[in-house]
Amino acid sequence: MSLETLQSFQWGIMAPEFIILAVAALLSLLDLFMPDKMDRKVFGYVGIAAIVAAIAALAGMIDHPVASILDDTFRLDAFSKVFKFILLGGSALVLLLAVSYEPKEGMEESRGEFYYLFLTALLGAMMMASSGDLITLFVGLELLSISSYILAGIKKRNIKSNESAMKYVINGGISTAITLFGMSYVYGLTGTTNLKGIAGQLASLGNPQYAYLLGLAFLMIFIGLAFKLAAAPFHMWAPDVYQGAPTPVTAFLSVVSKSAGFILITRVLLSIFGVTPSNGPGSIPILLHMQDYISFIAGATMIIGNVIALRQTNIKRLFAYSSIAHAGYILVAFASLSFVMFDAIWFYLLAYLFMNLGAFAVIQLVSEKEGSEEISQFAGLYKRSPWLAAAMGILILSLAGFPGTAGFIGKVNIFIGAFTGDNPHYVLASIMIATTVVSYFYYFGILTQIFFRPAAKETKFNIPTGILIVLTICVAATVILGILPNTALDFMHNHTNQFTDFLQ
Amino acid sequence: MSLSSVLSILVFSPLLGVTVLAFMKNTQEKAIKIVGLLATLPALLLALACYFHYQAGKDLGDFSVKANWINFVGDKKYFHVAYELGLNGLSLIMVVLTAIIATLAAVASMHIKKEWKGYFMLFLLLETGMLGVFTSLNLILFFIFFEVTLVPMFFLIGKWGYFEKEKAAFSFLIYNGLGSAILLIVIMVLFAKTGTSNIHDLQQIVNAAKSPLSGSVKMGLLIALLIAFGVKLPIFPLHSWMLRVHVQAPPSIVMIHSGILLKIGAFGLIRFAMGIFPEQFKDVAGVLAFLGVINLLYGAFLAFIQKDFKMVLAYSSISHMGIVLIGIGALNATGIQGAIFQVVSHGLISALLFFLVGVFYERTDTSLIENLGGLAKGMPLAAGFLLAGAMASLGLPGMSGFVSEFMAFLGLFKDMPVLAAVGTIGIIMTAAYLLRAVLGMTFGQAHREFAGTMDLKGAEFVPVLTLMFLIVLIGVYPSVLSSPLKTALETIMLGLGG
Amino acid sequence: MSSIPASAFLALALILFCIGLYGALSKRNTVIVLISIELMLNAVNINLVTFSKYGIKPSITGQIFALFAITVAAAEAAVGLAILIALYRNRKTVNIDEMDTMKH
Amino acid sequence: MMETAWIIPLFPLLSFLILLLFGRRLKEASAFVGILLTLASLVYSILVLFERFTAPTYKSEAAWLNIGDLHLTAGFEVNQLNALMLVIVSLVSCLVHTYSKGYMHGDERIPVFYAYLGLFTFAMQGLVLSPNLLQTYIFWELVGVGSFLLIGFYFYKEEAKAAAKKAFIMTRIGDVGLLIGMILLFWQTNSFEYDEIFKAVREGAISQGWITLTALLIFVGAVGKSGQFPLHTWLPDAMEGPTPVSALIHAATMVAAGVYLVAALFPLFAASKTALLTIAIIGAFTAIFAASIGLVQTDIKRVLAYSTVSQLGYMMLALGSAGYVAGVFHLMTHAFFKALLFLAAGSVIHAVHTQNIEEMGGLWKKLRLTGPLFLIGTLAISGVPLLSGFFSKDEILAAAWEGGHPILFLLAVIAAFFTAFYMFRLFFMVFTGEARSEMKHVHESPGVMTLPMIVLGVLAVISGYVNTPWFGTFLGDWLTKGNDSLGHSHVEGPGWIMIVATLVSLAGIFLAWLIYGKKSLSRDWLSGRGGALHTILYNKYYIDEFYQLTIVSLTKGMSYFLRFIDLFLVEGIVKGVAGFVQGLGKTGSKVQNGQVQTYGAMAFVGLAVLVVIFALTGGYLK
Repeated sequence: MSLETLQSFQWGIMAPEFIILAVAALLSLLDLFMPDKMDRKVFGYVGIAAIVAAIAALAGMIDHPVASILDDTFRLDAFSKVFKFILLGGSALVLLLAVSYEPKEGMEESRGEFYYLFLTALLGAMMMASSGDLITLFVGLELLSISSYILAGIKKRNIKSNESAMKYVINGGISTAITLFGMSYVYGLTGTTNLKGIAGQLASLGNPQYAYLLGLAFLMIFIGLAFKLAAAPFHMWAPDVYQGAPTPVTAFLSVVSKSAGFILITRVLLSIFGVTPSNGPGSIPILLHMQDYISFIAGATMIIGNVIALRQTNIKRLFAYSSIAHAGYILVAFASLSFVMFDAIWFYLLAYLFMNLGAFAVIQLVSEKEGSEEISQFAGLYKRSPWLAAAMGILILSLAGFPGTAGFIGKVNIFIGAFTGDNPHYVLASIMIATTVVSYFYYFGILTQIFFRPAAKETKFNIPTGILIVLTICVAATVILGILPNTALDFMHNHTNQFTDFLQ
Repeated sequence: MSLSSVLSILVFSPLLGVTVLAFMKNTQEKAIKIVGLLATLPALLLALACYFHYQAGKDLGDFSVKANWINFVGDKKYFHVAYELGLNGLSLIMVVLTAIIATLAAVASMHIKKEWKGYFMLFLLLETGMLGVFTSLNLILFFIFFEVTLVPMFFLIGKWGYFEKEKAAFSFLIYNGLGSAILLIVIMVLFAKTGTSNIHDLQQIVNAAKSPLSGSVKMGLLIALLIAFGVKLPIFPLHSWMLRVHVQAPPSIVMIHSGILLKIGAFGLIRFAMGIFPEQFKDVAGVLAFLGVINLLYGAFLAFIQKDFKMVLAYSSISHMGIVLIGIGALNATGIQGAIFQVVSHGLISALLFFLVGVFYERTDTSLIENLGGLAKGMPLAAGFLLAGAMASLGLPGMSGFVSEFMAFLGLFKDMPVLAAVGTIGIIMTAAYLLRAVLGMTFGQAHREFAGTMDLKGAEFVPVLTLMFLIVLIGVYPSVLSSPLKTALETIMLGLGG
Repeated sequence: MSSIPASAFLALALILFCIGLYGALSKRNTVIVLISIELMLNAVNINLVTFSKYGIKPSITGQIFALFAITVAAAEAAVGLAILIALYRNRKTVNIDEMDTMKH
Repeated sequence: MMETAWIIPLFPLLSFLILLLFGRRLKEASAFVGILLTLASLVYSILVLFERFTAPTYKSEAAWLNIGDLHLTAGFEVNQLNALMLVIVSLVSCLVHTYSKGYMHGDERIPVFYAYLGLFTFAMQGLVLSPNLLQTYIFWELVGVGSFLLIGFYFYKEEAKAAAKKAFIMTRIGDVGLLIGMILLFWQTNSFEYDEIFKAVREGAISQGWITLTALLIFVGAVGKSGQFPLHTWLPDAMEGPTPVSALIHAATMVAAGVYLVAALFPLFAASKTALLTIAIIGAFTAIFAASIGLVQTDIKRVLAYSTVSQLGYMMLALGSAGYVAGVFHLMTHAFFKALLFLAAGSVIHAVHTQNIEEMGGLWKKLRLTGPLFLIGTLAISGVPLLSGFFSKDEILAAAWEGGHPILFLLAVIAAFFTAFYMFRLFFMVFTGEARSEMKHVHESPGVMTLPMIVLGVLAVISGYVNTPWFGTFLGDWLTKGNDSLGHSHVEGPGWIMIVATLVSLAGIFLAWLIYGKKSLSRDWLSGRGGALHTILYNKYYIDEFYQLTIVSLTKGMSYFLRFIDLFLVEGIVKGVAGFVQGLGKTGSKVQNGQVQTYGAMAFVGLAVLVVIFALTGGYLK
């Protein structure tokens, strides 16, 4: 690869990644050389600035035609663009939370890492979003995972934090191995790791025998990646890790990391199996055949998430299960493989980003103030801080999917997908709606605490700026997306052109 | 103010009150109550204006408003949800009813003891939801308003209710949540299959020669709709939630609940179930009528042995909703008009009765029949109105109850005389349980401790007299309802091919 | 010219993977669990290398992929051990079955 | 006049409204409002009656309720029957209004009382004027409410409360029959109009079966209102109301509404032999049945109540045996003398403050006016010649005989004997014999009370002569003019019937005199003979107890059964579902045991399961 070729690449399309990378590297160095007594909070702000810059850069290229560099290992298409917005936006908000995160004990000397590891994780996620090759994809995935392992355990002195990190590593390792094992078969059958190349090869794959092997590969990859979504059967790590990890990290895992997981799944499964004939040329793609497996997983995820959540008393654990359930909802959108699939997934992730981060902002505030993560700590919040209570109320209603909030529109999108097409997923949709009703129990349980129960003490809250900003943005976005969803939908419709360039 | 903006103002005017209240102190009780009351007036005035506009022979179409709102898919042809409000005879009546009862309930809310600010904010939000439900011209908009009524009710019951309020709130939430969930599925299937959620378009597309929905799917959807609205109405055996609500919620809220919210079920049945799936509806009408008779008798018999007057009224609501079902199940103009009349009439009557329950409870701190008794001595006026309300409720001619009951049965007798004859037992039972309860409360020896209880006073006369007046008006001169209904009814019958 | 068929390598890889999985899910000592995970990843590497030689369309990419896999695996192991040490400082144990302060 | 007959009911309605609004201020003065307004309506109705003698039937209607293409109308009609009834109602009502001025004197709820009276009078006149079944039904219910309110006027008395409830519910049972009947009739004839219905009947547009069915159902309504067996038990209890009310509602007007209904729908009934026969049988049976109970009652008002039931039975018998004129005739005369009797009884009670005839006696000298008036009434009801009751009862007996029911005729005759006996038993026990010691200061009632009694007394004597075999049958001719479907104006029965009737009543009187007047026969001559019989009669054949045992407890049982279902079945299912979900959650969180290796294992198991399914299903799920 000569210098000319290197220069011939239009590196510009990687600008956002470069920004994040540069800042991350810079911060790590600074952290080394800066005297310990200096406050590392500034890192957080720098990081946020970097993300904002990245967003600006990305917005600059919003209408950039599909392009790919480094022999198609990095591609910039509508899909990667719109989803990167979610990743970036999410990380920015998480960093805001992180800045105002003041745990009682555990992470005295590790403030620096705390900030720039978010950035590296984000970098990994972004790479996944726009990688066109199994290798880059895998590397991006690992970059995200490993950074999050450390983040989960960042409170070195805190047993729960350590434990959650440990559990995360072990489960993560297993999942990685499984995924890779599946990928290795795909490579074996095609001799290439480039997604487009693979697709091309498989399209002409004659022998049904291979298709059989591909099916196995599909299952392994899918289950392996289910780990990132915290979808059944690879969901069980989530509650423990979410509970043990520092609240901003939990928020990060439940939003950014999850989104990355969906990006990955869509990317890999769609480009590899979306066009591969199940047996012999001309037959319907494998993906359609495997639809039922996906539906099965989705259903199981929704049921497990919502039902077990009923018994939780720890708010972070509760939200872990709720986030499992939401992964299930999004999987429904994926399973239905309809023409609105991308829209549905994207919008739901966006909505989920805001409502969940907002909720975590409140959780972080309350649990830090009370030094406990029990739901009962929310009792009488309505008396202690009406606005905070109202905000939490809106966010939770949105999570429960009530109209007027983003959550409802997201669900509607998913339903449209589920019911269009030749074989409507009545069962899956019914499970989704039924479990949603189940979820009312615990969501409104929280509201009961906030609004009906008397407060233990009357002390008011002083809300840190970071959290205040996050809350305002999240609540505002939740409501706006709920009442005028086209602010977001149109943006997507206008700039994605139905994601037609996804496979080009 | 152009006519097309009337409905939007009508529906959202209560929110103005909400915003005002948001910036008031919870301690200014008087001011809050006044603002809350005033905020219900614009809707009332506009609703009446619409009514007279229509009675003056003008077209209700003037009011309909349509604006592009959501389009879920990039291309501009399908999957739009427009913001579209409009009225027909039926919804006009419901809107007027809602506005009236909401205002009166606001008056009744003067008895609320705590947290006035939050109470009235939710109360007004609830009103907006109800008004929206009746005016929205497309299913998704309808659903949104439908759910909007859910949340405020949850809080109003759960915070301002009586002893088992939280339990009641949750069973309200879960039952209705389930109902609306099923409703949502139906709506979504229709939306996904036809690409539109506009009621009128749906009627066209679904019943077109080559409809995108197979007959069996339509039947499935219809049954789902029946269940969804059956929870709301409620149809036996989906009723246990509303008993709790009736007993636990504050009377002013029960006025709204049994006065209007239950009626959304009937409204939905007529407007959507019957409107969108007329062919299939014909097949299930018989079943509905049968269920109606069951409701009627079941409620009546159970009301006969209740100790708490609220429970009597709760079961009597079930019983009276049975009459609505009977009318709908009769599937002829007479029956359906009877059903609609019953919806309105029961709305007024139950509002009146529950207001009086509130009055009694406020004075005596009990609603148990045997703890009361002889109230006619201490508070003759209230007792008299209670008796009058009971008479209206048991279908005394000259009051609204009779007209609706009569028409419903008249309709049912046409095709299913035997079933109807069985149903008439309900008429006797109604008299039996209502007299038992009301005479038990007001007649007989007066209790010593209620000797000095104060009779109706001041503002309390407003709801009582208004409601009584309307009840008698409809009973004596039913055309006030039937003439606006005319066209709407014809449309329905046209859809049914009858 | 080699006489060993590809299937043999694949079988070996599969066996190795299963052993790794078994170890990861059964051993008490966390260190061994981490090592077992390494085993699983190496099984993948064997697969990749095999395919890059005997695959349907042999290519060098597989070996590159393997290299990446090894590197990443190393990183993962490092992090894993680091966390384990942190944990050991606080808990004075490396037994994985004692890490159950959070459950249900 | 007739064109504006609709004004008549508005007078009492006006009085009702005025008293409702301003009663509290008017106090005692409200009596005058009532009296004057009812007087006005009386005058008006008399004018209408006179006009009707010459003019033809007048009818006018307007749309009331539109349902799709159905148009239900409301209006009024003045035909012979209406006009006559109108006068009867207005007259009695007016007199009772006047009477009450004295009777209710001192009660602070006089305004309420007169308001109720106004409401009732309005409803009754409306009922009489109705040109169609629907309207009839509407006022039919309203009179029921009026009666309910007045029975329960002394609301603080448990008995009044119970009686009111009973009256309302029992009549409602009948009303439902009427409702079903008229609705069925509607779907047969597509109209509630009497004319339309009769037309359909004449042209045979309705099958015989339908006619019979609907006729009987409508008759059920009449049974309820007119206290015919088996729905008679409410009427005696209704005596809990103030006595003037009993005179107005439970003697003269409302209870006669049942008879009126049958008369008004006579062409319908006439078209079905079965219906007529049923009516005749029920009527005859009720007549004797009630009379037999009346023999032994000791409450003055109850005796009169049972006699009312029995007399109504007579009227039904008359109509049932096609004696349209006879029925209406007796309805009129009975209205007068029974009202008279009740008012007189009221005056007695007013004087002695008890209703138990055992505690009365020797009042003849004290109540100089009431005594003779009561005697007139008694003679009239006993059918003593030359008084009104004599002629009407004779008509009925003749009709029964001509109608070809010898047995029913016999029953009627026996009933006549009973009537004469218990009425004079009443008379002798109240007015003759030695005065009770504790009744020193008994005095005659004021003029405002006696005046109405005198008017009624006169009528009780003369009103018979409008329709007699000797001086011509004006009433009959007029009633049946231009309507042959109502049968002959006068049934020319064999002459001996009149003799028999006379002898029977005289025999009854004589027996009563022997026992209670001359005391030559001991008081318990009867009860001594058949002790068991006496107790049975005294307890009204235990009908109430029977109903209590069957219907009431059945209803209760049903209710409790349904409550069981409500509590356990309905709630149970709900709890079951909730429990299932909870249990699912429990097990789920059990699996979440904090062991990271379990988590991994679970994931692996999941994968394995999918792979196995995949393998088993030959590659692809389909």
